[in-house]
Amino acid sequence: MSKLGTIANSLRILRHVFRRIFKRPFTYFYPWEDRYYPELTRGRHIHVRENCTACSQCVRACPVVAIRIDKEDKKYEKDAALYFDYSRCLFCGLCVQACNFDALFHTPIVDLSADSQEKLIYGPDRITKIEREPLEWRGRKIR
Amino acid sequence: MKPDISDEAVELWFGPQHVAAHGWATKLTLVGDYIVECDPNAGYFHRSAEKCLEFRNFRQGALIMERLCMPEAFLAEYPYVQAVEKIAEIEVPEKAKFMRTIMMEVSRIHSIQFWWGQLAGELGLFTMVLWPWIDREYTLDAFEELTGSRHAVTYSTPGGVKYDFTDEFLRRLDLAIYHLENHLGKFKDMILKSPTFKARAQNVGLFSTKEALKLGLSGPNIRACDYPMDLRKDAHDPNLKYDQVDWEVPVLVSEEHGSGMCDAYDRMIQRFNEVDVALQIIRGLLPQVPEGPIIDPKVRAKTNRLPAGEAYGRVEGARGISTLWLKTTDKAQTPYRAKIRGPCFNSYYALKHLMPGLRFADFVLVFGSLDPYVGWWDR
Amino acid sequence: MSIWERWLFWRMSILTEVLHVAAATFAREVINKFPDVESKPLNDNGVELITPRTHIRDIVNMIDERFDDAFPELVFGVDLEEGNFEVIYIFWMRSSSLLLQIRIPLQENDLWVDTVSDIFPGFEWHERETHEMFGIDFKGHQDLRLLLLPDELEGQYPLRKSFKTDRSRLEESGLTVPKPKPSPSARPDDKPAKEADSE
Amino acid sequence: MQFEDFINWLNGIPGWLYDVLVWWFNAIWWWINLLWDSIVIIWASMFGNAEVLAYWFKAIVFPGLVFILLGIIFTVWATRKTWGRIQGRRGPYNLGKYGGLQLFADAIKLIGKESIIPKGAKRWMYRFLPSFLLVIVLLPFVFIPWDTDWVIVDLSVSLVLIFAFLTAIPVISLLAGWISGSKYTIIGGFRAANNQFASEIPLVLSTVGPAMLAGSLSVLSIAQVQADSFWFIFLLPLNFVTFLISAVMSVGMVPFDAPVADSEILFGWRTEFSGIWFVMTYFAEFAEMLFYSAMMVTLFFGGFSGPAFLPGIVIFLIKLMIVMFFFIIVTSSFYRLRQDQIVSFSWKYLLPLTILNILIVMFGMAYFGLYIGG
Repeated sequence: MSKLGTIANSLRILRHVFRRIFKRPFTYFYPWEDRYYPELTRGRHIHVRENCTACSQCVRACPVVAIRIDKEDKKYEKDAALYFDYSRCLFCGLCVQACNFDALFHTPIVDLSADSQEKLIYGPDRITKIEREPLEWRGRKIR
Repeated sequence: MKPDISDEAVELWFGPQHVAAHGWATKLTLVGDYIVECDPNAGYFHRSAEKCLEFRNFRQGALIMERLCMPEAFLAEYPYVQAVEKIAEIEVPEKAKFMRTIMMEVSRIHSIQFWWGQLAGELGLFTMVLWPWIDREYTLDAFEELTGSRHAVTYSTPGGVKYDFTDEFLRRLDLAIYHLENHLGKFKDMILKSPTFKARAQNVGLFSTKEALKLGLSGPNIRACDYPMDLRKDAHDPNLKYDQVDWEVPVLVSEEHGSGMCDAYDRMIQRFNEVDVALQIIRGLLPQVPEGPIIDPKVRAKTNRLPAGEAYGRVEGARGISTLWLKTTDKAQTPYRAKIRGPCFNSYYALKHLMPGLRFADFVLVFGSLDPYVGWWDR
Repeated sequence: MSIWERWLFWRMSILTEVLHVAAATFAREVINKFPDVESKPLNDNGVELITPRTHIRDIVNMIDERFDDAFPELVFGVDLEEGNFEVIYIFWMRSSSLLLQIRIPLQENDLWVDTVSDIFPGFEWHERETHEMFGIDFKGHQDLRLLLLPDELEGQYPLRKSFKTDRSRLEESGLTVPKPKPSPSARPDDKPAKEADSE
Repeated sequence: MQFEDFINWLNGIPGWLYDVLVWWFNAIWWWINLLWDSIVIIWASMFGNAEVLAYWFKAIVFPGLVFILLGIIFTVWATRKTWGRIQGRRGPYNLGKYGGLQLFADAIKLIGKESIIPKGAKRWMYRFLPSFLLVIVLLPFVFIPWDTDWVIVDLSVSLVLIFAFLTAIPVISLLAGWISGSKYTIIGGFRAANNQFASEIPLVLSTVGPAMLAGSLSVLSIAQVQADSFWFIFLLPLNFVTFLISAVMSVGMVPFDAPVADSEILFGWRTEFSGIWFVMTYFAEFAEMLFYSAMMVTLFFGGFSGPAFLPGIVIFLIKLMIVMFFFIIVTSSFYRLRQDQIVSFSWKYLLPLTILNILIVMFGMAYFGLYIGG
């Protein structure tokens, strides 16, 4: 490769790198700023107990058997309590598609970290409502 | 170590915990800086995908296939879907065929974007790791807009496609293609014209078409040796729409070695040709997407229990030919035997014949240029 | 059609003929050489050859000479329960777009086949994996060490149907235990689907 | 009538403001002098004379140890921030206003961490080498002429002494790699030694040009010569380029990164150091980078000579930042070369160029009377 060509290429590479410095960085400050989640995002589930008819199609559809159904614990006349084990769940969306009675939805909440496996099992009390306890870090409110 | 190798040879494990070894281990026998013998070992990521497939019904199997190679998720899950459709003779609606082909080409572009970053990381230039991965974020946003998940897309199922094209998705897809295209020139400068990459990558990892065929290398690695082996053209699949666009199989005649040999540098140029062809296909197919249903309504009934039969699903992945051989017994909910062929299974084995004679520092580059992904050989 | 065009068309057909070997012609060639091989056509230009294990090396050599672009895709085993196994080789010839599948039935007591990894090095790891997963011995293979399995699974051949996995949560997953036998004829006591479901 | 008074009053304000500022500045300055004199008096009462205090103050506090360590920490912070911006991300931002305290946090965390000695390592040499490396790298800073009177030591042969220290670094790297006991570090160590063959000769030879022009081997006098005449960069641009490339090569930054190639041999000869030893070797690399930038500033950009209204040391620091900024850009735009390519590149291209430089300077001085030095 001709020597001059190499030098010209090297200078062009240096120009690319130099011009990149003054552009806005791509990253954002995560806990305080967050990115846009489309409404189809497969995050945490919401179990609408009014429509649920305890047909356990979602339990059968789940490839990793992450949903456990408890048919005795009834709040309405025909529904059942679901226990979502988020340490096993793949967020693949097969259960939401298997449910014919619109009793199961995804929400764009994807940050589900917990310090023990038991806390990751969302029982009927947590799976049916979307509120979460407020979180504060470095003196600034995140949630 | 073979006994005839001189006694000053050093046995070095490019081991599983190594920074650049993404979970595989290779025993290199070095004499000075030269590799004398290379013995690749696999099995550190083995999750027995084939045994798991025997316990998943026909709607869940695509999930396992897709997790073998996340960067090309749309391409990796398709052999399973194709095999099930062949056995159950399910009719796929027209719109789903177009959407599948388009998303498979976008997934091919995403896989190449990911691979640029990976190879640059192995060659020490961290700038070129993050630049392609910034453009890749736009592609991932398009995936999330369409399917709801960035990597685990579970998009095509036997009988059609799960999510429909919304105009918000089309807007994000154009944004992703726009970002890729106006950075392609910059990436060509940074990679192909970089004097150090040229010094490092030329005449390294050389093999001919005959050798590649015997070793089972496929995909961009063999097309770089000017051998147009591409399943999209050779074995036309009725459920995909590659014939609606007139495009040529991207092959490359390397300027040093003539047509029939390729080295690491040519494989990099070949990836740029692949991106151009993929963009050409996407642009050709996007306006032709017809209206209509995206999934056969009675698909749940048809895929609940399948008749006995054998089928062979094949797709031209971003890394080579990935296939699935499926055998089902009469009225069983789960496959009887499923065999997965990963393209990187052979490219990792090929190191045994490609590496001897090269230097220790070239090992990372040669294997990186074959675009390895652990899921394919460890399954 | 002038004489010249007809001649050109005839010439081109021979050329493609040499290049494009139809599946049936190659199958007939193999059967002429080895009468006890039977062949079944697969879908578009594919053929399946069912041979005893003695001819495998000769057939693979024939493939190697006949097609200069034979692509070794797969070698794997299938456990058909009650002691009979199968080893299946799959080749892909791009020039004549021919998908060749060679099937070798084997019995439990003498599970061995000649290796083809010296003709097609691409098969070396496929054969190694089939050996460790099914116990099919490939005679003449360079190193039949374990490829994917950890050491403690050395002789247990996990992909066989006899290798039991954890089935504790199987009934929750709604899958019936995969036990219907692969016998080609429909089973006499064909249980209706509903009842098979509830086990 | 009131209008003129109003205008006069307005005109008086800037003068009044200036006086207030001067008054405040004098008050502060008065306090500093008071403090300084009291120290001198105490010192004189204890040790007799006051110049030793001035020397100790220079050696320890201002252009000496504390200043250099803060300079290294600033270098590491600037490098990480600039690398971040080049790669489209933000760089450290959590601690301090723009991530400033991140380096102190890292240092404290690493010092607090358990430092593991690998089984195969030679124990006492393993503990001694990193600190010895940091000492060797920090010693040449005494000769850097920050300002006309802020020089710690000025010897007539300081340029030669600097390179006496710097050639020891690859030897220590080889030793550190050898005794760390693992195969990867041995390969890293030998690559570091191999790297020295490549970078040492062009580095030393390309400083011969400015020394001949200035007519002396003392770094301070080179800087002073450039102060009254023009900077050597305009006379010897090629010399500057070879010095920059061989400096990058001897520091072992990315294009010539083989000794610490993280994707081939983990972290080269520095793999096994953890805790306090990692801090020392990490600082040694950035100290070396800071030192070579300072050398470039003194040899080619005229050290502390510049616009009059600024004190000498501020000019020096501004030029230092610019050269370091350029150093970072060069190191983050090329792929890593193999070790044999580094050696062949330097012997085939760098070495002839440096010898060409020396010839140019010789002919320049002999025929065109290009004789500036004292």
